[in-house]
Order: sequence, then structure tokens, then C-alpha cells
Amino acid sequence: MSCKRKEKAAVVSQEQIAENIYSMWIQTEEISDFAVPGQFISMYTEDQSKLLPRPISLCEIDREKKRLRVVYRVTGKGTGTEQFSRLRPGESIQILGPLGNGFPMEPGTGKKVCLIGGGIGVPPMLELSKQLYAEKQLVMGYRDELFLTEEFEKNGTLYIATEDGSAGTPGNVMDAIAQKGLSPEVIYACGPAPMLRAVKSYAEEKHIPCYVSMEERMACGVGACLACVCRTPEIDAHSQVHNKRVCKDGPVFLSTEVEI
Amino acid sequence: MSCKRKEKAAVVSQEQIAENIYSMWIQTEEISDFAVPGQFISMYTEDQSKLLPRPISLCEIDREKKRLRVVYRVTGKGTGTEQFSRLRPGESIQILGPLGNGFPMEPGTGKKVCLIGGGIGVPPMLELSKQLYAEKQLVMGYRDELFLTEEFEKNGTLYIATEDGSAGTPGNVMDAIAQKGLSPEVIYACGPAPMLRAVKSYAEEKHIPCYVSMEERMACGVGACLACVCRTPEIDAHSQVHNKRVCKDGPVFLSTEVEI
Amino acid sequence: MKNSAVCDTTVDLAGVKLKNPVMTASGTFGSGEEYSEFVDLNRLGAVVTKGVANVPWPGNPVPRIAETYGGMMNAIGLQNPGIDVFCRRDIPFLKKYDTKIIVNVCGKTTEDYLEVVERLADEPADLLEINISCPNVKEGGIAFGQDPRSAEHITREVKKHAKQPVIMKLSPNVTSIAEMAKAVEAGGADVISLINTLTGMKIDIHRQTFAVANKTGGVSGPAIRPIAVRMVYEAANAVKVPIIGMGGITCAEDALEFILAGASAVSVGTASFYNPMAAVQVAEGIEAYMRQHRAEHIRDLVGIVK
Amino acid sequence: MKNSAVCDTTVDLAGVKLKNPVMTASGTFGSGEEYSEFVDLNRLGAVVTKGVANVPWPGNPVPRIAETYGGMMNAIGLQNPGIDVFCRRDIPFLKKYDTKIIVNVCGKTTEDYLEVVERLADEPADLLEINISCPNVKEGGIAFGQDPRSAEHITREVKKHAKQPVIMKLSPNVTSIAEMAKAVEAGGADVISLINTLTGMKIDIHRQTFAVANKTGGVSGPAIRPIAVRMVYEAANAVKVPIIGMGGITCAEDALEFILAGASAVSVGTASFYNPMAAVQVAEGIEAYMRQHRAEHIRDLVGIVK
Ligand SMILES: Cc1cc2nc3c(=O)[nH]c(=O)nc-3n(C[C@H](O)[C@H](O)[C@H](O)COP(=O)(O)OP(=O)(O)OC[C@H]3O[C@@H](n4cnc5c(N)ncnc54)[C@H](O)[C@@H]3O)c2cc1C
Ligand SMILES: Cc1cc2nc3c(=O)[nH]c(=O)nc-3n(C[C@H](O)[C@H](O)[C@H](O)COP(=O)(O)OP(=O)(O)OC[C@H]3O[C@@H](n4cnc5c(N)ncnc54)[C@H](O)[C@@H]3O)c2cc1C
Ligand SMILES: Cc1cc2nc3c(=O)[nH]c(=O)nc-3n(C[C@H](O)[C@H](O)[C@H](O)COP(=O)(O)O)c2cc1C
Ligand SMILES: Cc1cc2nc3c(=O)[nH]c(=O)nc-3n(C[C@H](O)[C@H](O)[C@H](O)COP(=O)(O)O)c2cc1C
Ligand code: FES
Ligand code: FES
Repeated sequence: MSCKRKEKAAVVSQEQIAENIYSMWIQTEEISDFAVPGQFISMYTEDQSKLLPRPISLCEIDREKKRLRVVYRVTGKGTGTEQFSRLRPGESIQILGPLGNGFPMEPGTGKKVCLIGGGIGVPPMLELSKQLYAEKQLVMGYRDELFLTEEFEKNGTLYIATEDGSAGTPGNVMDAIAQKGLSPEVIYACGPAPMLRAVKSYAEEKHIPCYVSMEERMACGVGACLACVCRTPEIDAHSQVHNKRVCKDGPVFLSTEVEI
Repeated sequence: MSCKRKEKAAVVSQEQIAENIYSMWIQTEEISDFAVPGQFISMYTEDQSKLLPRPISLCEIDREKKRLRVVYRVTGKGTGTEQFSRLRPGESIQILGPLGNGFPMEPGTGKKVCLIGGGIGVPPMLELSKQLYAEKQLVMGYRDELFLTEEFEKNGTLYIATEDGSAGTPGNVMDAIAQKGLSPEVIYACGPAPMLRAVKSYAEEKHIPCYVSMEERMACGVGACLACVCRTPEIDAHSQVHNKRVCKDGPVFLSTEVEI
Repeated sequence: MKNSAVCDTTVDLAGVKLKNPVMTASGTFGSGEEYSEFVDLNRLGAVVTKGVANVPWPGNPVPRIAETYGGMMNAIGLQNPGIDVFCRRDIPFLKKYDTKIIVNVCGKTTEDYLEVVERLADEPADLLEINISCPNVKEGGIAFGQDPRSAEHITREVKKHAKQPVIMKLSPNVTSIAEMAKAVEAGGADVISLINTLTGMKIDIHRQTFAVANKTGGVSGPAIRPIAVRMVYEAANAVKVPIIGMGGITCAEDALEFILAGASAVSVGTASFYNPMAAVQVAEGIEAYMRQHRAEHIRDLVGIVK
Repeated sequence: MKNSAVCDTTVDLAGVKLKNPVMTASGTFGSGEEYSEFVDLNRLGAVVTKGVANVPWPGNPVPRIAETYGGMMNAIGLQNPGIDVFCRRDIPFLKKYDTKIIVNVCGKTTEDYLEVVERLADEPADLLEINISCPNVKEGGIAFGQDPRSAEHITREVKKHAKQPVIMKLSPNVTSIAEMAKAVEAGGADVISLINTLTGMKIDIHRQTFAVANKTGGVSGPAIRPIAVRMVYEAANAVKVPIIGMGGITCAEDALEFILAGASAVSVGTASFYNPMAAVQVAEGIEAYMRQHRAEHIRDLVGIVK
């Protein structure tokens, strides 16, 4: 038996931290004992018409108090994430986790590393920035409104990029890296596909090991249904085809292992 | 435009008054303004997998405070009524009403009347007993545990029948009527089909006008879907066949108008 | 600016012009009267009546309905007062409103259908919808709707006798909806509507019996929507006549799925039972979407997802 | 007293004895390994594997799934590692458990199916389930499952080559499930399983595109249960071979609907995704129901609602 389980977690706090962005701490029974940065949990709504999970990355892990923090975007009206945002302290939520592999810590340890987050890919970089022992450059890209920046500042040197130019480097994370002349030895990244694509090609050009956290629609979250695959240049040992499962083999992959 | 409407009503109080029997007061906007004894409301769950209404009779109508009381049975685990029983004051519930015709008051006014309730047919007799100006004999039948008896005692002479013999006449409402030698001039009744059948044949034998409140599964509650019909001995003017709609033409019928 | 554009929601169904593409699904709205207490019928593109036969039909024994997960099952069995009372009472009621009248016609034999169709010739009904897809009656109904040749044949017969344009209503309980759509188009259908209900069954495990007296019933409601959208898409890509899409529409977003898949108009059925305002809200929501997506005419949205 | 009676939950499927009537639905439980972290596989009557073909299949492009009202839609496209790796890796894994192994077989041509069936002859698989009902692949699959003659023919061919008893898995996307059931029975099927998914479509109205890349997908989950129960009932009343019922089972009550309708065994599919313990809970709940209703043997419940 492994460390994955389904739990009913109590909501400890719920806070809106930016437009449509919410931060929630939940009290787990055991899931937090095993969780590592880069892993995610499947969150379930109470709405009986919505049966699939919403996979959400762990933003912070408090092992001592057995709590997890998730920071998530409400994607629209009538969505599951909107329902999560209405949960109040004392209410509870069904979760399954911890899921996925998480960021490998070893490659970055003691090195000059860049942690790159874009949009709703920012939150998972927080726990990584807390746990990774390294010279950390934290490059976070936002459309306009910033969030989690105070927390990041405690865990490394923070570089901000905003699309509307309202803070930090105008543009995206790659623009910030160029402008600030950053030259990491290892990269960890999470964000939208176009950003990951840019980071991947930058890293591969410079021959830097680069770990990307991928996203895909999920049903089981545990590797059974084959919904959440991403393409791989090589034939994958498990699938025997050019596919890896984001939920089980990932969500974190070495950039050279996957097509984005 | 009529008096029927869909409203979100606030729960004022919720109380368990017997095993599986709950009493709830709700605050309406306008529905209570138009409600009369014997009418019902369609109550909707918040469970998105359960879309049909639960028709529940009005047990009390407080026009002044614009409140309605419903007394209902939780029929099993995972049912809509179980969900209603978990509602707490301050929470709200979607309702449609007032629905149905209600008890005609005129035939009983000033007469010696029997109000007969059986099981979960007891509650609707309460508001009737409050509003009807007559010499009222209230014959209420229970399996074992009593409920609402204190309220009834204020509004007429209460006769109780219990199947297990724990209170009043052992047996059913007909046994109580026989034992107590009641001889009503008009009857109003609500309860399970076998009871209504017995009351109907008693009344017809004695040529007493008898109003029965019927029950059937409902979808629309307003007479549009033809789900909730009961058989009629005569061809019905609206349907042109031997069917009347419980939700719209009823739920109260003169016993001679319907087959039970 | 985003919301200021004028937009044209009118729909032309075989020459009949509806003010908007939203109607009520047959059997879920009576003949309009019951719901007129809640809804301004003038705001609907059309009211589709409960199925009417040549003579009164008693329908099936109760229980006639059951709740299912995310939907319901019905076996009303087409209870109706017959065409005479219908023409005398229900059509005049609907005539008072500024909405189109679509009369849904049912029958056991071809002759039954023709009798109703002929009886309606001089009535102010705008369109006839021929129900060859009711799963809840022993004879007629679905028997015509599950075989392409029977469907084509009855369509042709009805067309010969009908004065109004004819909508053929298809059953989803078939292997190929495209084939059925082509068959009724070949028979001369002016418009096709789909889907009727999917045949289902619910068992009461405590009482160890069927939940509806008829054993089987037709499943409707949001649970069946993806199947309905697929069938509308397949039908729209198989025929040229306009399609009225339905099955589980509860809001404008749902209706737009059908329109983008190829429906020229939509019907709201089961949703009215728990939200009497549903059809009107769908009409309003479609207009809002058109403004947001700068669609000048509703037809600019029909079938654009290929 | 009520709960003390001994009750026998064992099921005989073509000579293979399952400890209880509950199995996992193909494609929803991988090859058992992933869910073995949550569930004690020893408590299941059988594990049905994801469909396996003669060679590895890459499956469809993503997105492969979408949420639907009370269910989901999938167009995985039968991605699988091929029979070689399957025999080397997945069968040995399952052999460690005290449960029966049912291998689900898919193919594009009759030859493909036969190759897999022959390759399995000397493997410790207890039963073969032949999937002629996958709506998500262009060739094979459902093409066999929507035509009685093709279905009968492939059944006969498979039976000629199979060493294990053969379950034929039927598609619900047909006009008459009874006819399909009779066809595969005539072809020699030892057991019939149904239903596979109902073909559906979902449109993303904001992006104006299909919600799954394959355009259509198979709908599963509680939303489709009434349709599945009806089909199991019709099939059970049309053939003599045992039936494995599935489609939207989430709990014991759901499973019992299928059993009372005529299924000798049941599969839990989509429900495992949101409740990994679902299948085991179904097995436990069926036993509780048997005690409550004093059914000594599970077969005393099969098909008793007529
Ligand atoms: C490994 C992983 C980690 C993630 N971490 C975060 C996070 O930390 N914070 C955050 O805000 N978001 C995160 N996401 C994205 C998040 O899962 C989706 O935004 C969310 O599922 C949308 O659900 P909804 O209820 O808002 O939308 P709905 O439209 O109601 O969703 C319908 C269905 O589609 C699925 N879906 C919709 N969009 C996505 C998407 N982009 N990715 C995967 N499934 C989707 C939903 O899970 C659901 O099953 C992550 C996704 C993955 C795969
Ligand atoms: C006019 C009328 C007045 C009623 N008044 C009362 C009352 O005051 N108090 C009370 O406790 N009960 C009353 N009932 C019965 C009550 O409607 C049912 O007990 C209730 O709907 C069961 O719902 P559930 O969620 O418990 O069961 P579920 O099994 O979850 O119900 C499933 C579906 O079946 C319907 N249904 C199940 N049983 C019945 C039934 N006996 N009659 C009608 N529909 C049913 C439900 O409404 C729902 O649509 C009345 C019924 C009618 C028709
Ligand atoms: C209670 C009920 C009665 C119905 N009666 C008819 C009918 O008389 N004629 C007909 O063509 N369709 C009838 N239908 C089918 C609906 O018109 C519609 O095709 C189906 O319900 C799918 O739409 P929905 O999911 O929005 O309800 C009926 C449906 C219900 C639920
Ligand atoms: C993600 C997914 C993958 C599936 N893959 C297969 C498959 O490989 N072979 C097969 O015969 N059925 C497959 N099915 C169908 C299921 O086995 C089952 O017949 C169907 O989902 C109905 O049951 P349910 O509602 O309990 O899920 C799949 C279903 C799902 C949801
Ligand atoms: S979500 Fe099922 S395999 Fe990844
Ligand atoms: S519930 Fe629809 S007519 Fe009575």
C-alpha cells in the first residue's frame, strides 16, 4: 500500500489573493505527510453533476500541522473551481493525493537554479523554493496583478515579469531572464504551454537540465485511464508508444522527455 | 398572472418532531400570501443529480410573518427529504407554490366535521383545523409515535388511533371513528391510499360529502406534464378521459370524483 | 460597445418566421396555459403543444415518471384530449399570444396521423410536428421512428395531406440518426426535430419492481445532453433541412452547443419542470452571446463547429 | 438475526467461478496496478483489463476526455502497450491476487482480434472480453458492434480460436440491443457484457470547438444508468447466456438494479475515478442486501423483476 489516499479535508482558511485567484489551506489526515513539491491533489466538488476531479498543485506543505495550501484560479461561472472558492473554514472537501511525481530536488541542490512560474503555474514554485537548497532565482510571470510575491521574496531572489508592464520586466518570463542576464545551471518551470515551450527551447539550446510541470485533463489522476497523456519523442517504456501520463509519470518531466 | 411563483425561501427553523419526521418553518416572499389549507409546495434539493420536486403539503400558514410550515417524512438514506432535513436556519430552499386547489371551506363551515389524517397525511389537517369554522372532530392515525397532537388539541376534539395501540384507539382511523361513535356531516381526509379508500367507502355509504387529498408522483406540479393523474369514474372535462391531475385539479377531490 | 450591436435572432423554419430560436419541447409545457402563469409566452419563438391524436387517449397507468440521475424518465403514454377539444380550447388560447404555434401530432396508425393533420388544415397552427418517436406507446410512435423506410413512408403520406410545413421528430433509439434524418428528408420533411427521449428503465430495488408502471420510460434532462448534441451534429451534417435541437437544454450555454453543432432552433423540455423561466432565459442568453461574439444574425452561429 | 444468514455470492460465468459478481469495467482500472494502491484486489470478483491489441496503439490526441452532466465523455482511442508487454507485465501482476483475470481485447480487423486471442491461449487469463463496441476508433471496434451479422461473424471466428470462454461486449448505440445479443449468442458467445459507452459530443461554446479532440466520445457514468439497465433487461430477456451489466454503477443499489433486471454480474467503471473504493463497496453492499432480503444465493436475485 502506498501513500495515496482519498480524504475529506477540512477547510482551514480561504482567501482571495488576486482577481479570480484564491488561496485555501486545508487540514489533511495523512496526505500532507507524504507530499512533496510539484505534486498535486485531485479536488472534488459537492455538485453531483460534476464528477471529475480538478487537479490542483500543492503551493505549500505544512507537515507539522498536516496542512496543505492550494492557490487556484476560478476559471468561470458555474465551474468547479468557483464552487471551491465558496468553501468556508469548517466546511470540508474531498481530495485524493498526493498525486504525481513532484520536482526532483537532487539535480538542483547546491546549484544556481531558476524557478520559473507563469500565471497559475506560479503557486507550485513556492513550496519548491522553500525546500530546495540552492542559489535560487525566482522568475515569476504575471499578466497584470501580482500574487504570492511576498512569500517568494523570503526564499530567493525574485524577478517579476508582467505582460502589461505594471511591475518588473515588461513581457514574459523569458524577457525577464534576458533583461536580468540570468544564467541558471538548472531550471524548474510551471506555466502555460507557450511559456513552457519557450523555456524548453532556451534550456535545450543552452544544454541546461530543465524540469517542466505539465497540464492535461484528468479523470482518474492515478495513471489508470490514459486521459492525460503528453507526447514523448521516445517510445515510453510503460505505454510502449510515444505517450506519457501527466498524472502518474509526471506532472514533472525533464524537458527533453516530452513534446510541448 | 397568478399567484404561483418560484421563490428562494429562507429556513427559519428546523426541528425533528418524531422518528424521521421533521418540521420546518420557511420565510417566503409572497407564496404565503396566497396559500390556503390543503395546498402544497414543490420543494427542490440543491443536489444537481435530483431535479424533480418533492411535493409537500402546507401544515401551517402564517400570513402575517409570511411564513409556511411543512412537516415531512425522511423516506430513506440519500433521498431529497433527507437533504431537506439537513437544512439549518439561515440556509435557503427553492420552492414553487402555492400549488393545487386546497380544501374547500364552504361545505364544512358551521357543520359537524371530521378531519381525518393518517401518517404523513396528518400535517395538512392542522392548518385546516385552524381555519375551518365548524364543530371539529380531529381523527389522527399514527403507526406508533405521535406528532402535532398538542397543536391539534387547540383546534378541536382530538381522537387518536395508533396501530401499535400505544395511544388512543388501537387500530386505524376508521376504528377510532367506530369506537368513539363519531357521526360527521362532512369529512376532510388525507393519508395513505388504503385509509382514503376506507374513508371514501364509509362516507359514500353514509352519503356524507367527503374531501380527500390525493398523492402521486409529480414532475411539473402545475398541470402541464400529466404525470400525476388519478382515475376518475366520469370523463374529466379537461383531460377528456378518465383522468384528473392531482397537482392542478387536486390534490383535494370530492371522494365520488375519484377512484382510489 | 461590446454589448451594443443589434442582433437578429429571427429564424425561418420552412417559411415560418420565429422571433427567436427558442421553443418549448412537446409534452413538457402542456398547451402553454399552465406555464403562462409564470412565463410571458410572447417571449418565445414558438410553443410546441403536447402530442394530440384523432381521439382522446387515456395514457398509461401511474406511476408515470421517475427521477433518474441528472434527469427523469416518463411514460405518460401520450394522454391527450383528442383533436376536437384541442382545436376548440388549446389553439384559441395560444392564438392570444404573439408566438408561433407548433402542434405535435401522434397516432397509432398512418390513418390516425392523417386524420389529425387534415383536421388541422384550417386551424391557425403554424407548423406540425409529427411524433414518430414516442417510446411509451405500444403501437405507432416509435415503430415508425426506428425504421428508415417506415419513417420515409409516413413522412410522404403526411406531406400529401398537410397544409402546414411538417417537422418530423426523430427517436434517438437508433443505430444511425443520419440515416433516419435522410429518410424523412427524402420523404419530404420540411424540418427535423430531435431528440425525443432515450428509452430507459429504473428498478425500485426495495420494492423489487419497476419504478414506472410501463416498465420502460423515456429518459430526458441534462443527463442525455451529450448524446443529443452528437445526434443533432450528425443529422445536421446529413441533411439540408433545418434542425430543431433538444435534449437536456437548461440554459443558454446548453442551447448554444446545439446551435453551434447545427441546430437552427432549440426546444427546452424537462428544464421547465424545475425552472419555469428556463425557455425565456435561454432566449435572453442566446442574444447576450450573440452580442458578445458579434454575431449579427443567429444563423451566423448555426453549425459553425465542424 | 436479520444479518446472520450465510449467503453465497459466487457467480459462475461459463465455468469460471467468481467469488462475487463485481468486477471493474475495462479501461477504467488500467491493469489493476494503479488502483491496487487503494483497493484490495482480492476482494473483487474479477479485474477486467484495459483493451489490448496485437500491437501497441497510440490512442487519440488530447484532450481525450470531458466532463458531462452526471458523467463524462472519453475518446482515449484504445491506447495500449500491445499484447507482448501486456503478457509480460500486466498478467503476472494480476496473477499475484486471488481474483479472476478478464482480458479485454480490441482490434481493427478480425485478424487483429484473432492474433490477440491466440496469443492469450497459454496465458493464465480466465476469460476474454471482446470489445466490438468502442466508439472512439475509426476502424474495427464499433463497426462490428452495430451490425448483427458482423457481430455474429466475429464472435464465431473468435470462438474458433479462443481457449478461454468468450464475453462479447456490446454497444448501446444500436436500434435493437436484443437483436445484437441474439446475434452474438448465435455466434457462440459464452457471456455478454453491456453497455459500452453511448456516443456523445460536447462543444466548448467559448472556444467554439469540440471539447475532445476526436469530436465525439463515449459517455459513461451515472447519467447513462437508466439506458444501461433497460438494455440489460432487454438482452437478458432475449438470450440464455449470462450477462455482465454495467453503465453508471456507483454503489450497491445501482448494481442491484442491473442484477434484478437480469445481470449475473456487474462492472464498475467511471465511479472508480472519483471513488477508488467503489467496486469493493458495491460487493459489500450486495452482500448486505442479500442478507436483508434473505437471498441465499446471488442467483436468487438475478432477473427477478420481470
Ligand atoms: C497537474 C495539474 C496541476 C494544476 N495545478 C493548478 C493550480 O495549482 N492552480 C490552478 O488554478 N489550476 C491548476 N491546474 C489547472 C486546473 O486543474 C484547472 O484550471 C481546473 O481543473 C479547471 O476546473 P474548473 O472547475 O474551473 O473548470 P470546468 O470547466 O468546470 O472543468 C471541467 C473539467 O475540465 C477539467 N479542466 C478544465 N480546465 C483544465 C485544465 N487547464 N487542466 C486540467 N483540467 C482542466 C476540470 O478538471 C474538469 O474535469 C492544474 C492542472 C493540472 C493538470
Ligand atoms: C400533494 C402531495 C402532498 C404531500 N405532502 C406531504 C407532506 O406534507 N409531508 C410528507 O412527508 N410527504 C408529503 N408527500 C409525499 C412526499 O412528496 C414524498 O414522500 C417525497 O416526495 C419523497 O421524496 P424523497 O426525496 O424522500 O424520496 P426519493 O425516493 O428521493 O424521491 C424520488 C422521486 O419520487 C418522488 N416521490 C417519492 N415518493 C413519493 C410519494 N409518496 N408521493 C409523491 N412523490 C413521491 C419524489 O418527489 C421524487 O421526485 C406529499 C405528496 C403529494 C403528492
Ligand atoms: C413528461 C414528458 C412528456 C413528453 N411528451 C411528448 C410528446 O407528447 N410528444 C413528443 O414528441 N415528445 C414528448 N416528450 C419529449 C420531449 O419533447 C423532448 O423531446 C425530450 O424530453 C428531450 O428534451 P429535454 O431533455 O429538454 O426534456 C416528452 C417529454 C417529457 C419529459
Ligand atoms: C476512460 C474510459 C476508457 C474505457 N476503455 C474501454 C476499453 O478499453 N474497452 C472497453 O471494452 N470498454 C472501455 N470503456 C467502457 C467501460 O468499460 C464501460 O463499458 C462504460 O464506461 C460504462 O460503464 P461506467 O458508466 O460504469 O463507466 C472505457 C470507459 C472509460 C470511461
Ligand atoms: S488521469 Fe487517468 S491516466 Fe492520468
Ligand atoms: S405533475 Fe405535471 S401534471 Fe401534475
